[in-house]
Amino acid sequence: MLFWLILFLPLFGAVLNGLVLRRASKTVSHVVGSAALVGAFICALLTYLDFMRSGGHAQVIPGMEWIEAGSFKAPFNYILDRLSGMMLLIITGIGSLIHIYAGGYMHEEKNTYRFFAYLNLFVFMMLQLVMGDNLLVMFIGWEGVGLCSYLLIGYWYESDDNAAAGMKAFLVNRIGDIGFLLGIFLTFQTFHTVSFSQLKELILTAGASLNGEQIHAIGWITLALFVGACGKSAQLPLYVWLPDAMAGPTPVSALIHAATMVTAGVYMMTRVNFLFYLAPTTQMIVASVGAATALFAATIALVQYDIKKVLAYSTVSQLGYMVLGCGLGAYTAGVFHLFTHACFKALLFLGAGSVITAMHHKQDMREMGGLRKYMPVTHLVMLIGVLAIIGFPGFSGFFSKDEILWKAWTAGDRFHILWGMGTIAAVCTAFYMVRLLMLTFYGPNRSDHHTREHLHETSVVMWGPLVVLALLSFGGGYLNVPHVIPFPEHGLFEEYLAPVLAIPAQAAEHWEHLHAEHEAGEEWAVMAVSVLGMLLASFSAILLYGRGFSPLSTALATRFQGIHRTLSNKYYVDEFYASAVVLPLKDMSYFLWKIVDVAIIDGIVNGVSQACMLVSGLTSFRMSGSLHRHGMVMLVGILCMLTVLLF
Amino acid sequence: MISINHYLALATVMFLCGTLGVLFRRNLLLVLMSVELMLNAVNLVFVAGSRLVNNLDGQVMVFFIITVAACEAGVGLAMVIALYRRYGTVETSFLRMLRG
Amino acid sequence: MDFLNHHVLSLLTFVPLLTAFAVLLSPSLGLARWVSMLGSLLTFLLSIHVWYYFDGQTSGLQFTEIHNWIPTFGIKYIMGVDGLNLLLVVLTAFLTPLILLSVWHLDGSKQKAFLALFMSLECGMLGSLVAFDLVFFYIFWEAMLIPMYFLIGIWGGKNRIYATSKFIIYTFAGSLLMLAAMIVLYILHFEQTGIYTTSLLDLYGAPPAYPTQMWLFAAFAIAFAIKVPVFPFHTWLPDAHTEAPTAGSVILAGVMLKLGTYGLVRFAIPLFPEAVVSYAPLIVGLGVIGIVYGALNAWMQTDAKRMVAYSSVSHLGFVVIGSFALIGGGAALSPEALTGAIYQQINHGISTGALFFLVGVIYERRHTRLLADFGGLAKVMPWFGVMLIVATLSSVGLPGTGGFVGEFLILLGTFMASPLAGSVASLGVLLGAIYMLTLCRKILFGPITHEENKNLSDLTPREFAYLTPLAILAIVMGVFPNLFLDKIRPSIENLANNYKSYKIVAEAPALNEAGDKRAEASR
Amino acid sequence: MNVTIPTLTSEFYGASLPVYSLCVGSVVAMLQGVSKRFGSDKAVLAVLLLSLFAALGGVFFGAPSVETSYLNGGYLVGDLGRVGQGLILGIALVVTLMFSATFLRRKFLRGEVASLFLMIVTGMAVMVASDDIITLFIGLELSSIGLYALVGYINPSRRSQEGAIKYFVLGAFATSLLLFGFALLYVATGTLRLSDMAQILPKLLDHNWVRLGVLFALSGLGFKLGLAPFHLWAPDTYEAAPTGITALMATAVKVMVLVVVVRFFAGSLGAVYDVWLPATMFLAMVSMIVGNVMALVQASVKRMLAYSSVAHSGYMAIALCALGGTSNDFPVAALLYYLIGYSIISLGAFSVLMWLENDQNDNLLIDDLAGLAKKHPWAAFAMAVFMFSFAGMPPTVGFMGKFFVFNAALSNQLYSLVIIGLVGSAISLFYYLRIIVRMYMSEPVRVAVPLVPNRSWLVCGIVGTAVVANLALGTLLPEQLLKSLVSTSQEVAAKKVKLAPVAKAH
Amino acid sequence: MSQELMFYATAFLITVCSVMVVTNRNPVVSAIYLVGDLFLLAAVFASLDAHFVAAIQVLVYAGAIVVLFMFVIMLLNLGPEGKAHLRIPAPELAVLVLTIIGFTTIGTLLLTGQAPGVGGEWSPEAIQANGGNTFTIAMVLFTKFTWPFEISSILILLAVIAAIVIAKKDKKQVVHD
Repeated sequence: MLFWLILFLPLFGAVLNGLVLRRASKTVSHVVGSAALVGAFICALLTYLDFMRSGGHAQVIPGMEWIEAGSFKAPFNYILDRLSGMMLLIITGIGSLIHIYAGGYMHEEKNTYRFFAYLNLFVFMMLQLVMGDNLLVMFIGWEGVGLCSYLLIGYWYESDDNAAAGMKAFLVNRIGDIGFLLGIFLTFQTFHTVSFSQLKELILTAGASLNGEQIHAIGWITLALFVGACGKSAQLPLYVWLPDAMAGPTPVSALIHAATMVTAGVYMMTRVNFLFYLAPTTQMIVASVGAATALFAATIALVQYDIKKVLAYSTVSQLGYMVLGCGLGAYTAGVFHLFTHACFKALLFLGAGSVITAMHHKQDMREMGGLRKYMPVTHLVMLIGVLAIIGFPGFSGFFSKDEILWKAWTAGDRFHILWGMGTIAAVCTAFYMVRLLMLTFYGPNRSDHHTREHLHETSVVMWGPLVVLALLSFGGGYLNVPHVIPFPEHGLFEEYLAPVLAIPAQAAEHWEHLHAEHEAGEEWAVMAVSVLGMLLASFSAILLYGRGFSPLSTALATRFQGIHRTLSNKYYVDEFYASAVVLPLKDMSYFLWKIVDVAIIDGIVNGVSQACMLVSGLTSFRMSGSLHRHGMVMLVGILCMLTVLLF
Repeated sequence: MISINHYLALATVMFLCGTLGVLFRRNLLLVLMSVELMLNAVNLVFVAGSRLVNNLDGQVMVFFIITVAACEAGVGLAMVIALYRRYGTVETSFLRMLRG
Repeated sequence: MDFLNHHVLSLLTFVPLLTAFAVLLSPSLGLARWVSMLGSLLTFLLSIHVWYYFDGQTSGLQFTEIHNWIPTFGIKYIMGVDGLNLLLVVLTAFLTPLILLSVWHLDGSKQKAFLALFMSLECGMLGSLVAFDLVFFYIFWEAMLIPMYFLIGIWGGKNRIYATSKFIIYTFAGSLLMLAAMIVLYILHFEQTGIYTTSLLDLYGAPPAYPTQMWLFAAFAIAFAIKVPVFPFHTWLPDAHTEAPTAGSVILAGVMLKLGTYGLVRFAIPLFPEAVVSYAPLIVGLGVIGIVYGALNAWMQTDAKRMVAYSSVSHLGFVVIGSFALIGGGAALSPEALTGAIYQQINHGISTGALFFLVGVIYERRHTRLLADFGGLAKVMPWFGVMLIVATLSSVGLPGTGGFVGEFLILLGTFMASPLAGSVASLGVLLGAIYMLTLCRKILFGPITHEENKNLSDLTPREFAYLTPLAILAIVMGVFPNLFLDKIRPSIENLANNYKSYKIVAEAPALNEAGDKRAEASR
Repeated sequence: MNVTIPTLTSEFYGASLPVYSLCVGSVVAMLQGVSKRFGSDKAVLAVLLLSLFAALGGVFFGAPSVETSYLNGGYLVGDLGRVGQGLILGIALVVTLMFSATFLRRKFLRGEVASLFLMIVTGMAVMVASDDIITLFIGLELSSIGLYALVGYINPSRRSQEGAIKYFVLGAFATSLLLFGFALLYVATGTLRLSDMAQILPKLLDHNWVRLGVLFALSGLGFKLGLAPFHLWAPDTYEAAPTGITALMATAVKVMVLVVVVRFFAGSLGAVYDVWLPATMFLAMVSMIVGNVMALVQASVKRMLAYSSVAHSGYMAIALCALGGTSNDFPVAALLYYLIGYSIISLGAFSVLMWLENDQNDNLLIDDLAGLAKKHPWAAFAMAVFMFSFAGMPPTVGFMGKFFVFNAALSNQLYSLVIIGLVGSAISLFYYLRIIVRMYMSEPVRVAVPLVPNRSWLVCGIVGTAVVANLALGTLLPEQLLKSLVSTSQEVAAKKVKLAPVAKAH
Repeated sequence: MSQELMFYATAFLITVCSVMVVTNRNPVVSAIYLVGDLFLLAAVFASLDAHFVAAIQVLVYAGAIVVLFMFVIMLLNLGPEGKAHLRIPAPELAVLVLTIIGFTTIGTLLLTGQAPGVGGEWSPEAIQANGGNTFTIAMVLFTKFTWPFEISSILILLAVIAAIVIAKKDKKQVVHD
């Protein structure tokens, strides 16, 4: 019962807000929306505790039949295990905080029923995604969150850019969804089921009897699913929608585009980890894409001025880490980073949101600076967030990110390059995050007079959730402390998640390095490299931006003009897509319409009728009229018949 | 020996002449005369055939054809007169109002 | 009750025709409106009766009615429903009252004729759905064109005469081919068995020899392909849709096009199973081309109706490939895909119907359908926005709407039959989103650029009344598909698994046991 | 040599009552033409109706139950003859009534014109009930010569006169061709009796005289039937003639010739079908193509209908071709069904036209019909029904006829004909729709002579009956009509040299 | 032999007359050639023992029909046509050639065909025995062909009325004399 409440409270909130309370005040919308979420969180917490108390064994909660056709069956079944339970808490928990915060953020709107309806709906869809016991129910959530993201990005639809950004997000996601769909088809074709629990059982019990064809199919399945993950988790080459998605209200960015939705890909890969384990090639691709994305996005973030853009690219980069972790087979590390990232990125976004509110919806960091004294609480929590993300020892990011880097290092020689990319990305992260912090909170205030007059700390509705998130960002890391570090509890999270992960017997050999023992020194060394790099980058950022834009920073920008321009234009990827994909497609469509459809196909259809008319007009005029002509035609007719008869 | 074939050939020649007259003479009277020529060719075939097959039906048929020819001629000539009254000519080239 | 069960299909078919006469004879337009509405509601009730008492456990033909019609030629009057046409019958009867509601406010000297034509159109559609005899079917199939011809030709837009002539001649030409093929089939059947019959009950399971089958199948398939319309035969559709009045577009897209795909499933496949195996790659190929081609064309359109029209080409491409997904080397049709195809027909009727209604709503207010003339309507017409978005989502096949269930099953089955076709067809999912969202964006979002748009009124209660059922149904169909699929499953499986030797049994029209029990339970 | 003087029994008088009553009627009408006292239009109408009804009565009640020939074979009536005579008389009746209700009333209901009209009908009735070529020829000429006169001189004008002369000259030419063909057949077979020919021809397969005879005879009959390429008189004459006479030509003449052709093809020439089949197929194909294509651009309604009638002759010729096959006895039934349907449709359509015409405008253009639906909705409705029926769309008799004809053709593997027929049908829809488009979808244009027809219950009744019959024969009643026609075709088939057993329907 | 000579001579003359009928530009001359044609044909009929038909041919055709033509020519005062009366444009010339070729073919076919050899009861001897050609024709006409004979009376009546209807002067009609 409680479980169904978790699912349907947000839906109920969405319906209430969206259809019934259309004339209600903002406060009512806010209260209804937040209450639904808080209620769901409480239920989730109770359910979770109950679940853990009963031993934390995965259980399937059967629901209504959904699609049944031929041999295909996909009921509304839900799975409650340690992974989905954790996600449940993250989604409802962080979701609640963000809902509360949003009330403050959206204060200046006329009415917000639409906003909270969408947000609630989003949570409902996200829960479908994580709770679904089969690929299809997951797909409902998968597309559903895409829809909500579309609606929320385009929340301020009166601006064409926002609508365009929403559409872009939806469409790029759809590309991934096609991959997901193909994955579903292949799965069903190979295993005749799409249920996770059944799949897992099938692979693990009947695992040894999998034939080559099936293994081959698994390769394709995982690849197809990974395409889906690329779309949703904003990996190369489908990441382009995420930076544009920042057009939406900031709480949306925090909830959807940082904490929850974008991690769906990672979640999904973890959910079917037993399949991915069986597909080393795919894993290799996954890892490479992850590492590349991490580095790629991090470099772009180095030179951005829009505070949300920086955070967006940082999200892409961090998602790259998670994907890298999954690709390495280190799902624990990936999911752990997911968790910590959800906390600190939500914190950073909300913090940025506070700043933006204070700055009257200005997002350019060049106009900020010195906000520390106007917004002390925000500054503090942001500082924690930054420390967490750059992996400052002791903060959560340190534990989760270094775990991934370490796994990359130990995965084998081939993976050292990935480790290298990850580390450089970490260095970049440190640089741009500290740069963000410096440009925003330190140095002289560069905003105009009018804005500066109104700068003030935000209300408790907004900074309250920030504090909670800051605590989580700091403390979350201690759930999974590496063994080398002297700490009372080691690898709690790893232990927690172990039942979810299952390496099939026939792939065990390939993945044994995951559990191999390593020298502690090696681990320390790897850690040291990244920490040193991080410190170096942070200091240079402080040096360059600690007091506003130092002359050196501008000098560097002009010295390396080419690189700088490339980076600030995001490697011209959008332009490339526009000219290499969108425009040709448009041209082709135009060609198909004007030439193929109108001129050729319709031309033939109309041509036939016009030809008839033409023949008719010509002959009927030429052939008739004269009596003698008529006789001649008759005679020629007789002669024709004669010919027919004789030959 | 004169066989039926000769009569048929002769009839064909007459029929051809009549046909050409119908097709190529612009004078309506001549056209009518040509039709008479064609009918005569037919008569020849019937009479010759009647002799060939020892059956008088052919000659009876000729009797009727002559009757009909007379009727047609009567009606046709009446039309020629009516046409002449209206157009002042018996040329068929004036008949080109109906076309298309 | 007994009478009703014996004759419900005849009643269902001819009540609209009688209504049409009654409408013509009624003295005032007001009365005519009510008469037509009552007639269509009665028809709907009858269809609900059929739905309710339809036994979902059997694949047989139910509510069968058989009379001799032209015994000299072995032509019979046979009506029946099974899983393949049940949903379409209900859909037709469901859409008609909604459409009548949508033209409630129109008046003018010809409006009575409009209503009468519309009711006779319903008769034609229902008749061709329930007819189980080739000639009997053909009569309805063709007769249906006439009212549609007038609907477009008299009440259409500027270019209506071109459009409607093209529509009727194109369709007519295709149908003639089918007529010839029907006759040949009939003669061949006579030569095989010594029996003159055009009854499907007899013709099923006795296919003609292989090379002949190829020709006959081609003739049938072209006729249906034109109606659907499948890719190279589609050019009449955008014209017809663009010029047709809203009601005409709705019924054209909602039901008429489905008759093409229904015909493929009902006639072309079971009658010529071996030809199906040979032609399936071609047809699936055309279907896939249609999906992509229709979508790309739709994207380029500047006229909202034209866009939706091209989207129909794309969507019906799905239905076509779903109907021809052969699995096991041609041993069977994919039941998943076939289910999806049947389901998608209904769903397309709902979502595209709603879209045409919505375009009609703004057309009525602004007298333009050009996308460039709109923008930002979400602000002035929020409920309109909600409806449009729901319809759009159903159209793009978002999970949770009916469109997803249909498209998913079709793609699943097709993929299993041919991974290549399935993969390319999946692109349609993306392309569909591209043009539908473009439509939404250009109409709903962005700044209001035209002064006239600032004072548009939102949906009236009457508009709500006909849009809401569609919106609700779109979602119900997505969440509770079993409500519908349970009824039709045996029929579909029978066809899918036995299409090579398809047989259908006419069941006694009396109430079957299951129906009785349910009836009692409901009391 | 003993001479057998034919005995005239009462049964003969019953059977030939149609012809006699028409003869009497025509003589009476002729006398009325010179009488001031009895020559009023009402009196003439009465005589016309009386004799036509008497003739119809004779058809229904006088005819023998089995096919019988009287007067040594001169007069042959059976089911086929009866159907032919009945149809012709019915058509004549409708034409008479339509004339009496429209603007040509006074001109048509003159004694001499009525007399000519009745004589034409006499000729037709004689022709369909003949078993020898002489009677057939006399009947044919009787109707043709009368028509030459009526086409041009009921309401003389330049146009009608021109049409009459063209019709006359070409008709005379065609008669010569026909006679030449008959003569050759006579030379070859030694008989003028159709039933005797059937006995002799099987011995003369592959004889060139027979071939040429059939060829010329077919040309002559094709001319009367309006088959392309012997059709060119049709558009001119249809346009020139008063519309009632056009209707008569379009329907009754076709009935007359087709019945005879059926007798020829199924009876006398049955054995040499390999001679006439290719020729007829050629005519059918050319007719369907030419008729349908040429009709596309016509401006005058009657001219368009003329070309359409050429096309319809082509469809009927398909059924004729099927007569050569061996499969079953449906072709005759199909042909007659088509013929009946076509007659109903044509009469209906021409009736509407007659009703709309007036003194100043007796040759309606398609554009003249613009906006008819607004001014005269029921007339437009009827016209629309007829047009769809012409095009062969269900649920009209046009469809049923086409279905039966194609059925007959395909039973005999005449695929090429059917394909051309289908293409033709598709094309034909376009020009029939032009009329509907004008009536329903165009605004009325300003015409020089407005169409302000009188209300007339008679016209209403005739057109209404045509519509109802049209729809009924397309939906409810085909079986009833078909059954009676099947007996006709069995009668025809009984005479045929059978090559395969006749199949019965299920 | 003389019979053959007779035939060929007659045939030649018939052909010449026929050609002259068609080609002469003076209608009166054409009509006279037509009369010649008819007389020659009557001679051929007579040679074929068809005496009655030969007589009718002379009486009705030459005596009545051609005279009617002559009357009309006189009445309308038709003179010789212009020189252009036989100028044939190119496409029609093709038809002319085709027609001649076609009829040559037909003639060849007719010339080469074998008489099928069907025989009836009225051989010349039988006719002689029965009382001569005319008597026998009368017998056949009034037994076998009574019906068409009766109908032909209507036909003649029709021709009379038709001619009256056609030639009757319409009061409003403009006369172009």
